[in-house]
Amino acid sequence: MVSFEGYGNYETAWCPGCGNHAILEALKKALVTAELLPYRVLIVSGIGQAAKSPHYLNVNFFNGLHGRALPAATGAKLANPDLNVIVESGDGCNYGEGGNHFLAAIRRNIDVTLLVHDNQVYGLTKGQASPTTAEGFVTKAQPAGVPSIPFNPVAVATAMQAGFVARGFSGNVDHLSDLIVKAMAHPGFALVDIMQPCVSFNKVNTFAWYKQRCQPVSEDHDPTDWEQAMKVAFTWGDRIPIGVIYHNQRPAFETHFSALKRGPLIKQPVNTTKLAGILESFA
Amino acid sequence: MVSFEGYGNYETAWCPGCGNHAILEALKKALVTAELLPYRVLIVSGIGQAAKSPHYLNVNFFNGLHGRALPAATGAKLANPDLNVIVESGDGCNYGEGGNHFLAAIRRNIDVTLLVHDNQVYGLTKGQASPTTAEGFVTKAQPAGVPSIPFNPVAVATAMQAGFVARGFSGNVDHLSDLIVKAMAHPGFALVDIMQPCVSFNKVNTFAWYKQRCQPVSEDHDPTDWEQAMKVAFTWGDRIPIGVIYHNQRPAFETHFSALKRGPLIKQPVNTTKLAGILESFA
Amino acid sequence: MPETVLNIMIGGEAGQGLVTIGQLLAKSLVRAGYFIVVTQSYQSRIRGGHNTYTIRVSPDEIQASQESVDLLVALDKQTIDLHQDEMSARGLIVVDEAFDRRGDNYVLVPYKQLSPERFANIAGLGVLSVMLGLDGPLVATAMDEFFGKKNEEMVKQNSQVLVGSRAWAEALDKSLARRLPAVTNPQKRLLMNGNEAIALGALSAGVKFLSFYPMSPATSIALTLAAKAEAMGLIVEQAEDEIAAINMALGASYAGATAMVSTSGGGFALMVEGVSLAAMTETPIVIVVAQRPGPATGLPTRTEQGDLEFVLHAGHGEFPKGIFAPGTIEQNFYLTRRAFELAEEYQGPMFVLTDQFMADSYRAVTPFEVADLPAVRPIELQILPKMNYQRYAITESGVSPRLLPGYTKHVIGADSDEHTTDGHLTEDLAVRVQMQDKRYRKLTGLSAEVTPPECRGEEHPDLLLVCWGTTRGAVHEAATRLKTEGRSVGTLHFSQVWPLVPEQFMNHLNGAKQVVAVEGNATGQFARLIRTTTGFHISRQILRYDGLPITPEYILKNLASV
Amino acid sequence: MPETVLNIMIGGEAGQGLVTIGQLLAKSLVRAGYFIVVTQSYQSRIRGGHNTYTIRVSPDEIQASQESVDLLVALDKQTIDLHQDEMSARGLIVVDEAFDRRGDNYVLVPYKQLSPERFANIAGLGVLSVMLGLDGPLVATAMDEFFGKKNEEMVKQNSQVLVGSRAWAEALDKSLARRLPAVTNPQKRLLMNGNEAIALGALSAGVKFLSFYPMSPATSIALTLAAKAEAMGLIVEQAEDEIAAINMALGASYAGATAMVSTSGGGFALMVEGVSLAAMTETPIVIVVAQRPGPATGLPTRTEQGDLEFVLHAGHGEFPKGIFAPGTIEQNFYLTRRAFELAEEYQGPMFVLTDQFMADSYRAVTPFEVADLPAVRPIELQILPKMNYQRYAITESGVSPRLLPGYTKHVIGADSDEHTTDGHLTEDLAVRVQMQDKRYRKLTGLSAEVTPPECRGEEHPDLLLVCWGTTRGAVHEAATRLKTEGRSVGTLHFSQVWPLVPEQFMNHLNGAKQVVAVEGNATGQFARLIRTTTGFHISRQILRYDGLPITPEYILKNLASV
Ligand SMILES: Cc1ncc(C[n+]2csc(CCOP(=O)(O)OP(=O)(O)O)c2C)c(N)n1
Ligand SMILES: Cc1ncc(C[n+]2csc(CCOP(=O)(O)OP(=O)(O)O)c2C)c(N)n1
Ligand code: SF4
Ligand code: SF4
Ligand SMILES: [Mg+2]
Ligand SMILES: [Mg+2]
Repeated sequence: MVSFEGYGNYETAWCPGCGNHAILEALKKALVTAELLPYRVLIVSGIGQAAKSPHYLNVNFFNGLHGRALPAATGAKLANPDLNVIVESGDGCNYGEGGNHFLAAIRRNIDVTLLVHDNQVYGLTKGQASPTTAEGFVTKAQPAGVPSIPFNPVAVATAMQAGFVARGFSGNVDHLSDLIVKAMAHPGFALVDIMQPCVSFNKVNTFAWYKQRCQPVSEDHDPTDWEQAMKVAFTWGDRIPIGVIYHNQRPAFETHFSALKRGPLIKQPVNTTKLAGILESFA
Repeated sequence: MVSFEGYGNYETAWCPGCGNHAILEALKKALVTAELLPYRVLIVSGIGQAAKSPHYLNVNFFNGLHGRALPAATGAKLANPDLNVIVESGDGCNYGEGGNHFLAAIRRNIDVTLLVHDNQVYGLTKGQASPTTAEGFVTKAQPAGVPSIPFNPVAVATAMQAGFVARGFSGNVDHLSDLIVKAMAHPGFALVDIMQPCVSFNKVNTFAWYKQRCQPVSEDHDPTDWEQAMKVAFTWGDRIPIGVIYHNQRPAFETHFSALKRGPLIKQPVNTTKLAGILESFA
Repeated sequence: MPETVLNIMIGGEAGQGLVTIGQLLAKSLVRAGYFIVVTQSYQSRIRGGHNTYTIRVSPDEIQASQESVDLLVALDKQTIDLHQDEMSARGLIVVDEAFDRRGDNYVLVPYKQLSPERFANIAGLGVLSVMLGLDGPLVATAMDEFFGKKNEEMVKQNSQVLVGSRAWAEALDKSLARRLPAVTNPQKRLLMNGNEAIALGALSAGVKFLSFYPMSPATSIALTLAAKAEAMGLIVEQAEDEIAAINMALGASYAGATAMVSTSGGGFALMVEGVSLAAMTETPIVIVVAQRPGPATGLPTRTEQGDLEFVLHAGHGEFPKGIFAPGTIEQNFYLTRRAFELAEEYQGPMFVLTDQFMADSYRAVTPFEVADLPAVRPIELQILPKMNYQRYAITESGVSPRLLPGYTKHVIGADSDEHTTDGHLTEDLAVRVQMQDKRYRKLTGLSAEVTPPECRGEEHPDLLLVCWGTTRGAVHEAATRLKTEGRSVGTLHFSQVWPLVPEQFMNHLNGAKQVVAVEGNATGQFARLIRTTTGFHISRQILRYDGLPITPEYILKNLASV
Repeated sequence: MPETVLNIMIGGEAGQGLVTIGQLLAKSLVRAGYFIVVTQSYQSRIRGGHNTYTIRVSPDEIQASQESVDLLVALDKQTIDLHQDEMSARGLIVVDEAFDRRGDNYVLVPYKQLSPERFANIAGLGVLSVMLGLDGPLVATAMDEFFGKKNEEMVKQNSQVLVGSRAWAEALDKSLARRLPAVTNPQKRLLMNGNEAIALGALSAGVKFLSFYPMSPATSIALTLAAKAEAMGLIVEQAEDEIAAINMALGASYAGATAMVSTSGGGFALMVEGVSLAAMTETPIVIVVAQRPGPATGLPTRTEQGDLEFVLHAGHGEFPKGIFAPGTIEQNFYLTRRAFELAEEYQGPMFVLTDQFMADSYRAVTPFEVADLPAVRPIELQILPKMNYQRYAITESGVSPRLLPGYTKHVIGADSDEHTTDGHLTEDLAVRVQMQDKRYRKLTGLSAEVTPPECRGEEHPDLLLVCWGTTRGAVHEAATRLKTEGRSVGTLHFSQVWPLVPEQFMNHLNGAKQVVAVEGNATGQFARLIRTTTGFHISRQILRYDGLPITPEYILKNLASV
């Protein structure tokens, strides 16, 4: 039986008021809604505040290296496609250090749900700019303001025709939880970029700032219509659309491997007859 | 005096018939047209067949690591903005190993011209798939066909509002040369993705294949119109548009640094008075 | 030295402002002429948890931290529970009266009465400053400077709290005072931690380019430089990852900017390929690695000396490098300068190896005379090189004439492949051998310029303590204490750990009855390096790898068992 | 052994088909019962340049390559110019008559007459096969198998050329024959190079996941496995970069797939952080590093043993690992298996260190009896673990009970931070020490299971040659030749280079009058490692770092000078 409590109740190391708390709650709700048993769920994370999340859930977890959650998750999913694999990490982790893996995961369309706690800042290392930090944002590392333009992950993922692209907001737990359920149900790569206030280091993109801007995509938005989705994906300003922005039906990466037709890799013994045949071919 | 001969005439290690020869010629022509003296040009490259290019030109060159040409070029340009910095490397180098730097260079808008010899394959390592290789393409490393969808660099760069985005074709030297001249003239990041046949390892995207598809963008295409540019950028199929696809006027990255207002960094002595003042602030 | 040394620990949750108390107190103490050694202990989180800021203070020079606590300022109850066992005989615990803890050694502060909650740390500072006998104006000035940049209202409120809490503390029983002997003629000293000293050393050497990716405990080097970038005309760039950071720095260095990167073990792991590139292209670069306990993410905010062998052997292929391991704030400054000098002279990677303890350890240092310190020899741009200029000319020293691209008619090639003297890639295997030999000949020069280890104490002691890097202070103090007990002791501290020149220290090793290595790691890496280089086997080792710095007490306690 | 050994070099430009001649000849020779050692030398380009494929052949077992050439098949003039000085006394040079070179030792082949240009290599093969006394059908079969997959027309044309060229060669003067003594009862052997043997060893161990990024000379491991992926039910994935490769493999291993990565020095540099992660999360992984000369891109297609220390110390923080360095094709197979066994048993990173020479060196090997070789102990999925399951339980062996996620009700945590026994991150510094100690205890087990070095020759020789990895064959043969000359010689070859267990070899080192290390690098890395571990200093070293493999001749020539 899957219950909210079954996912545990842990003390966190996050600041009071941090958006991470709500994201954790939304994820728990989503897991319960999806009726996933804890031991069938694997959460892979990197390093950062967001990346601590799996420590606060009673699930399998692989809390790996900063920026490298996606490849680890890809390997785990390929080894055992029966696992429900979620990647949870920060904007710095996924779009900064891990930018190349973000591109590759989209191209692969591996059936992994990527939850990015996007606070537009490096939280754990105390407030340097992340790839999603706004131009001109001042930090101790960027005293003259960030000189680069921000990365719009939703736009890039949609442009690259990622399997499933959504944006959520930590201030809207039910909506977010619903997005996560949908993302997990999607058979392929699913991105949920989650707007999250960092009360300690981001004094610009605050809860109120997001609250005012984050508005659900219009009811008649058709996420299977790529051109329309592109418009929504590129909307960023006074209005920041949240919801499912785009999805398609590309086959998931794992479906391409004949080895997986027979189930998880561990369950497949070495066929010594075939191996002997292979060796014979060297004679 | 700048002349074609002044850029040297070297024996190359490329296969006869390879598109690289024509790209080299186009680049030489462009350098001559732009009237750049060899010692004012720096070509930074990675590792691969394309990345050997600067060895065949009488210019300054930094032939660094596979995938890491862009950061090295960024550093060099910041150290000495007077240098005309070109990055020349392959599709694997720039979009595979170097994918994260590609994203960062676009965001920075560093005034570097990126010439990607895009043969849709790893040439030097003998024919494995690159990020731009078509889905289903069979290689020794991908005997069941490439399972990922290809990366469209021109589309991603345009979507991310890169400073200058163009696509060229090695089979159209004059057109390509003209694109390179424009890219070099652009004060900010400029991408020229160059379609290039690899006669040894890409038997699908051959010279004829490209020749048939690569057609100049329509005369009335306005590269300053982003929405229009997006349409062109995403065109890939029976027709592959070549030409300048998009550009904008964002200030170049180096303009953000006050240190550079006084010229190349090497020319600026240490101001010991100021340093003494800084030390004093620790008292 | 019980009477003249005091160890003050401020403990509480992250976010309670304990670092502010610590910093202001440290500033005041240094201005009053005391020596201090700060040890910061914190967790990998922004709020909550348990952190401490410990200031060891004395009118005499000290260079080590101390485990027993003389004054514990507990901002939360947890701090009491965690540290009461560490109290010295005459130790006092300063707490909020609301905590409902009491005892002979407790000082109960009515925080509620003295300050609004958000200024509680200032009240703590006020009480402490009185107990230590610090002048009011001294503390007030430090505070005003600190908050001065922020809003005025706050400055005013702070000052009221300070005055009020000091007044309250003046009325305390005299037995609760912990006045240090006053320093009659206070020298002007700077309050500086290890990372700041590295940054300033780099500035004095003329650093023009730093690229980095944030990583504890190295980040503050970059932040210090970023804050001075505009004034000093340098570029500090946060890269998309550590790989970009080192390749950017190498590109900048190639094009003429004196360049450095700073990182910690995990980030350095990503720079390893770049180190090899620096060696092959013979591009000067200074790489600062601030160690923390591994493997992997490990204990991201703690200290360790666990990456010596990793750094020494980092990079594929074979090539010379140099590694400094400063043991004092001054060494952080001067050896960083030295690293720049050698990087430029030998055109390759030079390392500064530090760790979290030193990175965060504030101390009092005599001001550096920067006017007398020349920037690292810049390349003469105007020099007209020979017509037949060869960037990688084969030379006896292994060092080839370096020109910068763009300033002469010569084009300058740098290649990661094996190359000919003009930098072009080659498959000529005879050239390969010449080039490899040429690059290795730099090791001879580097060895001739090695900063020798510092030897103290008797020439033929019964006991020789061997250490490197940041453990210097603890080892020296342990030795001093042993000498006081009449033991025959010597110390040997290496502030440059590679190359090693046996002639500089073999007589010391051979001359001692017993040699003990003291290191902040689990396997005795430096002792192993000594054995590799000299054959001398230091089998007795005092090692620490729980994330905390080595202290004199730790050494003395463990000496018994080795 | 001049009469029974022949060294055949085929040289020409890349793209001229010399590898095809080499491969077909090698196949035919092995089927005829000969032993061979192939040395491939090529440049970092696809067409042009100068490449050689050299087959040393003998009816007796041989394991080394040879520098002097007995039969040079020059497909271009350059090959003659570059190698004529290497010809042995009775050496023959087989060339196109059109080259206009002649001499007593030339065999002039009328290629134009024997074949259309694109089949010239087959004509060469035909001539060669006759000179060597190989049966026509043997060669024809090898050729048909090779081209069989391609088009029929080509097969037909090839066979005409073969028949024609053989007929032409039969008519040659008998003095131009270089027939080897026939093998009367040819044993069935496999023709296999080092990388193929690694791939097959991995398959026999039950490898289920390989992620890689192409890099010479490692790529063929991945390509061999990719070709068998469908049949053997494994996943081979080309990653976006080497960082992804190792993290993917670790994710796969965590989730139950026996996993490996393969790369070369520069790519491995990018995996270093992942190695540390494997150690911290205690995730089994086999890492194959195929060495080539560095630093940086270096000589990408040549050989070197320059990355031993780099690999040994790779990864921040301290943790145990094991490193194999196979010296024969059989060792490549069996030690790769062993690496998988130990990786699973000790739950961490295990290395196989090879190099370009071995990677590309085809040899004749007795077939492995794979039916008798169990796959690496898989984790029992059905076992019901204790209620209170702790993934990282502190144990005496340091090895904790490993379960896989998804198969029991237990959730399995793996953390790159220091963690408690259930895998959750901790800031408890006492736990840190327990965990670090636990992880290090695995070294005891690993040490007990070390594959001992192979000692040959006298127990107390005048001369002991110490070597590791791929130089084994050359050292053994050099020793054999010295013995023939009446010298007292022994050899000590390490196929596992870490951990080192001094008890296994100290008596050999101490028992020899003179010890000489033979290594393919510039600084004697293994000799240094011996010193670090044992104190024994091997000051006499024969080193090679020009990109070519060490040969018996090289050793003998250099022995004179050490
Ligand atoms: C290789 C490496 N580089 C740097 C770090 C240091 N580091 C830890 S967390 C972090 C940034 C985290 O930012 P983000 O991913 O946005 O997460 P947040 O803390 O904001 O949730 C960095 C740079 C690291 N652990 N590893
Ligand atoms: C870190 C690293 N990984 C792998 C390699 C091996 N490598 C050299 S070139 C190359 C691929 C080149 O492909 P591309 O960039 O498309 O260039 P092309 O040869 O096709 O012009 C690879 C993988 C390397 N040199 N360094
Ligand atoms: S620092 Fe920011 S992201 Fe981290 S826990 Fe605090 S509020 Fe949240
Ligand atoms: S392999 Fe391909 S890319 Fe490389 S030189 Fe040959 S044709 Fe050009
Ligand atoms: Mg963040
Ligand atoms: Mg390519």
